[in-house]
Amino acid sequence: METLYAICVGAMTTGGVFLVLRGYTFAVVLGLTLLSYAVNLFLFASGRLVVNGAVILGESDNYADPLPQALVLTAIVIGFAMTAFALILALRARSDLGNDQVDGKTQIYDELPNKARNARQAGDD
Amino acid sequence: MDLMQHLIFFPVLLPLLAGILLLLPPLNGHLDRQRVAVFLINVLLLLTAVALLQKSIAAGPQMYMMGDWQAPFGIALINDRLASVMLLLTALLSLAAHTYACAGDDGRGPFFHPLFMFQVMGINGAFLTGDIFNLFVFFEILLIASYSLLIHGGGKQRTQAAVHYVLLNLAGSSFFLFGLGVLYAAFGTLNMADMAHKAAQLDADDIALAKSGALLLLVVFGLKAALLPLHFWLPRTYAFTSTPVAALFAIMTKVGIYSIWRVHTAIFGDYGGELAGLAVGWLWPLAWLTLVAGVVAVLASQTLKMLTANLVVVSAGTLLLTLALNDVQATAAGLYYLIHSTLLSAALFMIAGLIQEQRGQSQDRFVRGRPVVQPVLLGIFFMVAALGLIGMPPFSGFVGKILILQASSAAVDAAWIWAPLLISGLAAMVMLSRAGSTLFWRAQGQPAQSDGAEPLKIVAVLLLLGASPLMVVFGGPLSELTLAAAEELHRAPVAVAEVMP
Amino acid sequence: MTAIFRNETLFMTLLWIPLLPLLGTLVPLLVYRFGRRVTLALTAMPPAVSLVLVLSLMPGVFNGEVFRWQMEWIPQIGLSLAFHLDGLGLLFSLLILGIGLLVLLYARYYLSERDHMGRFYAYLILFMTAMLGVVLSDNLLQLWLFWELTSISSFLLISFWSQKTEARKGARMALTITGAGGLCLLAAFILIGEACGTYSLREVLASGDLLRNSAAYPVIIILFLLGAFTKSAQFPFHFWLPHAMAAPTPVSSYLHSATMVKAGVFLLARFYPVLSGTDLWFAIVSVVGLATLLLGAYTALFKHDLKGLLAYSTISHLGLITLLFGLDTELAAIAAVFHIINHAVFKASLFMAAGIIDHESGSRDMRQLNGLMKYMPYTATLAMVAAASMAGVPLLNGFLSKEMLFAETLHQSTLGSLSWLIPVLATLGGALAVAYSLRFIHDVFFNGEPVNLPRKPHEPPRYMRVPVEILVVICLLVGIIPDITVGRLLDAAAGAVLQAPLPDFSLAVWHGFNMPLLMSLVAVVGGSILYINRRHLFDFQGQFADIDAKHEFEKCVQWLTAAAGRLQQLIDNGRLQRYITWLVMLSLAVAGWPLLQLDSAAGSRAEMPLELPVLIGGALLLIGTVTTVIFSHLRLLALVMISIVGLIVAIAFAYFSAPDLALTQLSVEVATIILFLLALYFLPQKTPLKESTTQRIVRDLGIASAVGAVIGTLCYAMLTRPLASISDFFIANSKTGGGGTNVVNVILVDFRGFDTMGEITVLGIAALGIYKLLAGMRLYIPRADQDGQSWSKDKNPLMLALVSQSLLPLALLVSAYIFLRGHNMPGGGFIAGLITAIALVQQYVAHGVAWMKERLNLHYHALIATGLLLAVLSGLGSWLFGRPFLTTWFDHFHLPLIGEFELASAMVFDFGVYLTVIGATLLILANLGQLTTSERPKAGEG
Amino acid sequence: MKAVFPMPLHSALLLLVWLLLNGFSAGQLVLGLFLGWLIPLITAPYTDHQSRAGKPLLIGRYILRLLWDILVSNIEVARRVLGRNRKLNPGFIAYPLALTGDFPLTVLASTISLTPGTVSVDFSEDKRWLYIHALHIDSEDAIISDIRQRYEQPLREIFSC
Amino acid sequence: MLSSVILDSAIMVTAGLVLLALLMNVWRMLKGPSVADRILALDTLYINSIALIILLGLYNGSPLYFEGALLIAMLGFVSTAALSKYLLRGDIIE
Amino acid sequence: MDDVINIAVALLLLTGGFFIFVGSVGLMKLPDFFTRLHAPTKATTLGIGSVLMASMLLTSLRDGGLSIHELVISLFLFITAPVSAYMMAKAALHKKVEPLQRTRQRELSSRITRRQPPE
Ligand code: NA
Ligand code: NA
Repeated sequence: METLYAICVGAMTTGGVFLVLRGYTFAVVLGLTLLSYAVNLFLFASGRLVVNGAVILGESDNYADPLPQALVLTAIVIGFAMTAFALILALRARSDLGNDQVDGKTQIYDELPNKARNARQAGDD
Repeated sequence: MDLMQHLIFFPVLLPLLAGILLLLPPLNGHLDRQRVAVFLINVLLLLTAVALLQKSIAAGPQMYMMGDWQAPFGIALINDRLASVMLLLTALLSLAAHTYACAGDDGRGPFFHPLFMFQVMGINGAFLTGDIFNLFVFFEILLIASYSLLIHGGGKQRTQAAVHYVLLNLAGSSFFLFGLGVLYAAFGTLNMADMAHKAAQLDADDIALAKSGALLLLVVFGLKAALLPLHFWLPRTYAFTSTPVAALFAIMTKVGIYSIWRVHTAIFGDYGGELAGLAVGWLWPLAWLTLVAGVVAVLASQTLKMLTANLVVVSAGTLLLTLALNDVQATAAGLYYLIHSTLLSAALFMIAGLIQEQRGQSQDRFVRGRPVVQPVLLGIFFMVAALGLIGMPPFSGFVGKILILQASSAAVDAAWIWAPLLISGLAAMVMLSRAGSTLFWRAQGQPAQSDGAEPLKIVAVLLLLGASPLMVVFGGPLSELTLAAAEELHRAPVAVAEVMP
Repeated sequence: MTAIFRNETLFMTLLWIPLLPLLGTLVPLLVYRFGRRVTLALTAMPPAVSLVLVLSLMPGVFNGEVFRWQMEWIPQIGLSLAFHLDGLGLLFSLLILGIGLLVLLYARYYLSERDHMGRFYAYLILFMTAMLGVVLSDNLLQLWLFWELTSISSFLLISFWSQKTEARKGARMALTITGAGGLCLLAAFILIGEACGTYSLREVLASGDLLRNSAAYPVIIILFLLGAFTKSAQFPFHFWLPHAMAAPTPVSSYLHSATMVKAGVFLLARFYPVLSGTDLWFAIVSVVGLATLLLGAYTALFKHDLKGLLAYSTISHLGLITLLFGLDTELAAIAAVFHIINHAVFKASLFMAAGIIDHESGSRDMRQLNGLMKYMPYTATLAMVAAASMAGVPLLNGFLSKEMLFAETLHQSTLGSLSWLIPVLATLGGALAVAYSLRFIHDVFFNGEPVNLPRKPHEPPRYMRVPVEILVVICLLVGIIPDITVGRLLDAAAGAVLQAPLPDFSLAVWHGFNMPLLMSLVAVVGGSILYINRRHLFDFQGQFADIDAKHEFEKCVQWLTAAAGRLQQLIDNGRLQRYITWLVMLSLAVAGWPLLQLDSAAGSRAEMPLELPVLIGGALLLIGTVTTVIFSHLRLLALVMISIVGLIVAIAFAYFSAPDLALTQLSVEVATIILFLLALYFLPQKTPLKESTTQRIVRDLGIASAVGAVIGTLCYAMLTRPLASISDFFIANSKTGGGGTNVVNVILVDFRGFDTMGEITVLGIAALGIYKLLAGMRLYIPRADQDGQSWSKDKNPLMLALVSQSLLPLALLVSAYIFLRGHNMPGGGFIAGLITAIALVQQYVAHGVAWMKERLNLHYHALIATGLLLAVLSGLGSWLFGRPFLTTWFDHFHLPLIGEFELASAMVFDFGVYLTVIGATLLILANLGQLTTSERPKAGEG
Repeated sequence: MKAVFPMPLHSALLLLVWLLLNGFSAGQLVLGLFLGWLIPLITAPYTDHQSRAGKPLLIGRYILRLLWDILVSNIEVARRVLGRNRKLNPGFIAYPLALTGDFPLTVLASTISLTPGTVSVDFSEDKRWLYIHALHIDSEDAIISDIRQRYEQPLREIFSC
Repeated sequence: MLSSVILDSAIMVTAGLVLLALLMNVWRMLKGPSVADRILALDTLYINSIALIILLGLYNGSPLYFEGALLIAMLGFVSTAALSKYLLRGDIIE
Repeated sequence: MDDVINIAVALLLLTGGFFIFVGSVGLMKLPDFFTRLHAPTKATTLGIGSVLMASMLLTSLRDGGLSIHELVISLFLFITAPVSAYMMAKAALHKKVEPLQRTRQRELSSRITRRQPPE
């Protein structure tokens, strides 16, 4: 079971890192999300794997390690906050820089169908 | 209720409470009240830091156990000389940066003051905590606050810099957690003192794990500390953010350095058994290259803010070299240099901001432009900051430089440290003299019809610059203090072993 | 000679010598408004007093006393405030203060009304202080400190006319060269200090053998000489000096002839007893000195600019002094000291004369200046006397020291069998000196009529001439009666240089017909011939392109910055992808390296058997991961795919005994999806497929796989090792100490409640930051989807609206349920908060912003603040009982009918968490949703 | 009364759910009553359509019928799903509504969706037609009349409209 | 005794059926062809995983899985609704 | 008694599993989106319903009391599943997802999209 768990964590890390290395903000944030899943599973694994040992006193006689669980919980919350910030920063970048690439420069071409691009603006002038 | 017994917690509590209260009536929405409130908090923080410093000198390290749970189970805040020096530095910087911001920058977007307080809270927490996961939490606090402050005021360049800074740091945070997981898996504890205590007796089977974890943390701290090749975020981030924020950010790279001290110098330092000095082999070449890359970037700079930012990289490289030296003298020298470079680079950011405002279209670019409105005042400011950063007497830079040179003179390859260190000073001199003579003297046209810098901004600059000569005048006691702090840091595992079961 | 050391407070006198001018720096800045005369008088006061103090100590010094004053400063680096006055210091102090005062007087007339006299004087006095500091320092580091101060003050003085390009460039070049030298000197001093174990000059001077025998000696010598040579403009660092002539002439005469450039040779003199005496020293110093002597003299001959000629002549004379220190005899050193005096005197007066000429005629070009004897005969006479001294004409001071040089060159073995070259070349140098001196005299004061001068030349104001007169008189007096005038001073200085009893020597004008005199004769005759036949020489020299060092230097610096710029772009291409790649690669390297040393990843802990459900779960997770990556360019799809991952991760948490995590993961997952959807609306729906090249993708896949492999291995290694952790404590104390049976929750709100407080703070700050990002954001709102299809007209689908509102009470009830049992069962404030927030967001989705605005008009940031405040206050409550922050309190109560129940301060904390989460989530999601409405976040609030 | 108990039915339902979740005890009853009072107080503004249903017997019968129908039609539909696709006769049905009111309409549409074989797709804008997708249509009229009689009619009684 | 064996086997068989169902859902998710299909598959996945979690609870004899199932029931709907609204209106909160 | 309950639970579970399975088979093999849309309702209604019922029975047996909190899950599912289906159907129609060729009154789909009454 541990092998499979490690493989999954490795695979998710791979996917996350690959996406983080892309040139578009959306892909990067997506990658960070994937990576944070991997991170959470990894951090969780530092307490080893226990089945049917939830740390509710009196519910089991083979408790899992509660500490990493608490840490992962904190990490999930912080991860959510960070993802939200990064995503909206990506919007801001698109608003300020005109495209959604991480460097704010068009590398190949900026995709946005002309018909969808239109004049209605949601900003102060 | 004896408040003084909770003194260690004040540097975190005060800004946290302030940040919260600023969001609530009667403070929210009133810039004036917020300014006064934060100013008062900053003064309190300064006093607290002084008191803590006094305490740590008088009584050695003290602990504050959150929730009254004993170590290593609860989260400990630890105040020792090193921590309180950092707190004092932060308080001073924060006071100055905030004063500068109150001249008008604070109103260029919502929530400046609460975010500023949260930023200070995060930094102070990172300095105080004795728990490695709590360190992560405070890193995240200071990071998220810095993301938010970074974009204060808006603008394309700022947004672009923020995208890089934020995404890179988010990736960094992932590796932080990977590292933490491995360390917990190996040590079964999160308390850093406990780790230090256990490092030497770690199971052979767990040593490789501990190494991986510790080195992953080195990467993360290196990212904050601007260790090559992780330093790329720094110049644009600092150069493009608003002036007071850039000034406050001067402490940010130092948080990375500080964390390396706490983790790699203390836990995995001389007493780490098989884990001893595991970071040194990696730090050596990377720190050296950081310094060199910093010098290259300094020479390539085209605006004063960019130059200042690149000088921050140089100072980071210098500090990292002292870390690579990994002995008490070097650490002491590094601490002195850290204080000096933080204050002066913050000051130079502010000065650059003032010059930018007064030079019209040319801003702080090294091109001919209209003369500044207050050439004498800004000129003196610039001169002091520049001399300090170059490492020329009579300002604090030279003491730091000499300390480092002396600390490294015994090293096997002293030349490898001396050469880049001295050359970096020369490069700074070349660029700062060019910068100064261009910005102040290569003028055309009339100065702008403005009134010159707001008094608050001048006060802010004076606060920072004033520290530099003081650091020289009181260089004796100060370097004595840094030496004691360094000894305490390096001895930490032994000290813990005496206390811990 | 035995030195008498005194170290008493009485000798504070010594401290006042540099201190007075230091304080005096402020005087001109304060008083310049009151007119030039007052400024001059008041400015001159402190140095004048200092001079008196020096003179008062002079008898003692002549008696062999060394005055000292010392105070600890920064003992950790070996820096103390230490001054001493010995013969050498006395000599230099007299030069610095004496000539300094004359220059002050001179400058008062030289500067025009437009020049800021206060500033000029301040710089000048600052420089004076620095120079005094250099010569009086008894501590190496303090000496270096003042040494650098001379560079800085000279930078300010050279660039005094900062509007002129050449002034700025000249100043920068001087600063760079001397600054670089200063760094070398610092390095040398620290090496000396480390070798000797002290930075006290006195003690260092007594450790000559220690130094010469230390392994670092060659390095020390080279660094030290680099410092000295750059300052004293020795070849090949001489080029900065002529360009420093952009400074006002008083500066040239003071810094660039009499004092600052002498600091280098001062160093040679000061450290002569400890650093000289080896072949290395003599070889380098003599060759460099000789080369400088010849090069300077030769170049001086061709300069049309008066100050240019004098500058090169200065270089040449500095070379001469250096050469003397490089000759292996004590007498040579004495001659060097003597020439320091002589050169300072005649060169300062020459510069002043040149300044007068410039001032009164408007030109310094010798092709324009002719026949000035007629217009300013008095000045001309003074200048000619000084120039004759420079040429080494008998009865003038310059003659004496040059004669001593010639004498010393004769018994040399420094260059082995080539040593005969030294006297020959020295004589050549002498001849060249005669030639350029002749040119100075003939070309300026005779040689027909002036050509196109801007002004008609005339004599300067009376007092402008006084300094020149005084100096010329000294030239004569020393030249005629050397023993009486400078004999004792020279003895004292030379004694200090040698740190040993002086050999016999006599300062007489006449030593009979001997070899040196012959060499002098040859020089005078040769020089005259050279000058007379200068046409040929000029033609010869004309073939070579004139190298403008300043220009070259500028080009060099510009090349350097440009090269740095290119290199910088190579290092930092501004691309995030590269930054992250580095981060990832470095992490890979550091985490992977220790694994390479591990024989096997597997530890001693047995693996659990794999069960089918887990296998399928794993398969789903992998599929979800892979498809997320594959579909990442079709963004909505990728979002759908990543939801599988989130769901399976949640189930995995549930499976592996972490129900709290499962709940948290689930609720965060949904919030994340909504967040992504809200954001995706404003982003392109697809990433262009050509986003990366194939190579790039392969490379990135390679890197990512390597990282995945390392992380996976680490994970496996962790999982298969036994764990001894502090967690047993938590399990043991959760109920008794924390009052809850859900240990994870007790950790969150109690054992490590501080983390949780940080975590909700992060959430709160993120919400504030996001509000900041959204404020004033302008985005294009797509009127149609990616296929060009316009949006559905049904804004609030009926069933969705109705069912959503019916669900709200239920959702709140569930969140109350989750909240209340959190302490003992899976749940808690965070999850409950998210449920409430999502239920409210669902109302936004179903009904729109306007509808919600009417019903829920909360300031979300105030909600966040309230939540945080509650959490903090619940933690502060324990202060009342004298316990640390966050110490929890709980108790069980019994009420009739209701039964036993528990109250805990942790619940208040958890409620704070609950409110913060609601506030933050809504602030983020609702405000993002409001972007398209009139309720859009506005800048300037908060 | 209205101000204190804005939605009594909701309150009752919430109390019930609370007790379902926590089990019955005196303490939970108190807590459930409290929440049953508090939550409707908070959420009343979010409820546009106050239910006017007041016939518990009818409601009970309706629910039982629904459950029975679910059971029966599930078996029928399972057969079709597992059988050959080709035999399937799916189709859209426009169901003419007699029922009025948003809440009753929602209940009807939900009922139709819950019973296997039919899914409510949308209402016409005038809310006089409910569009349904049926997995298999033998006779459109049969389906319509079935719905009318088994669900719509009882609902009209329950909501008295 | 036998009955509990039967029960355990029934739990296993049911879990197997649910897991197969999950795999089929994922298959539909990959296949599409329309985005609506994939959302539908995700929705089904959510619902089926409720069953899986309940089964886990039965298997382990633990009540601690209940809240997870409850939350999926509540929140799965939210994400399906949001995704659908995204297809309909783009702007899910307006 | 326990045996009876155990067997009943087993039966309920198998029934639930079967219908969940059937729903997902439908999702996989049915020919168009609109027929597939029937899958989750199938899974929710009888499938999950049976499993939940089994759970209630079994936990009641084990804990010796009445444990019917699973009803709340059913309640949620019964409320939300139709809305999900409705939203997805609307979305599909809007995105012009083609119904199967032989769908009866296929032409209605464009009217439904525009929420017009039938002709
Ligand atoms: Na919206
Ligand atoms: Na149906």
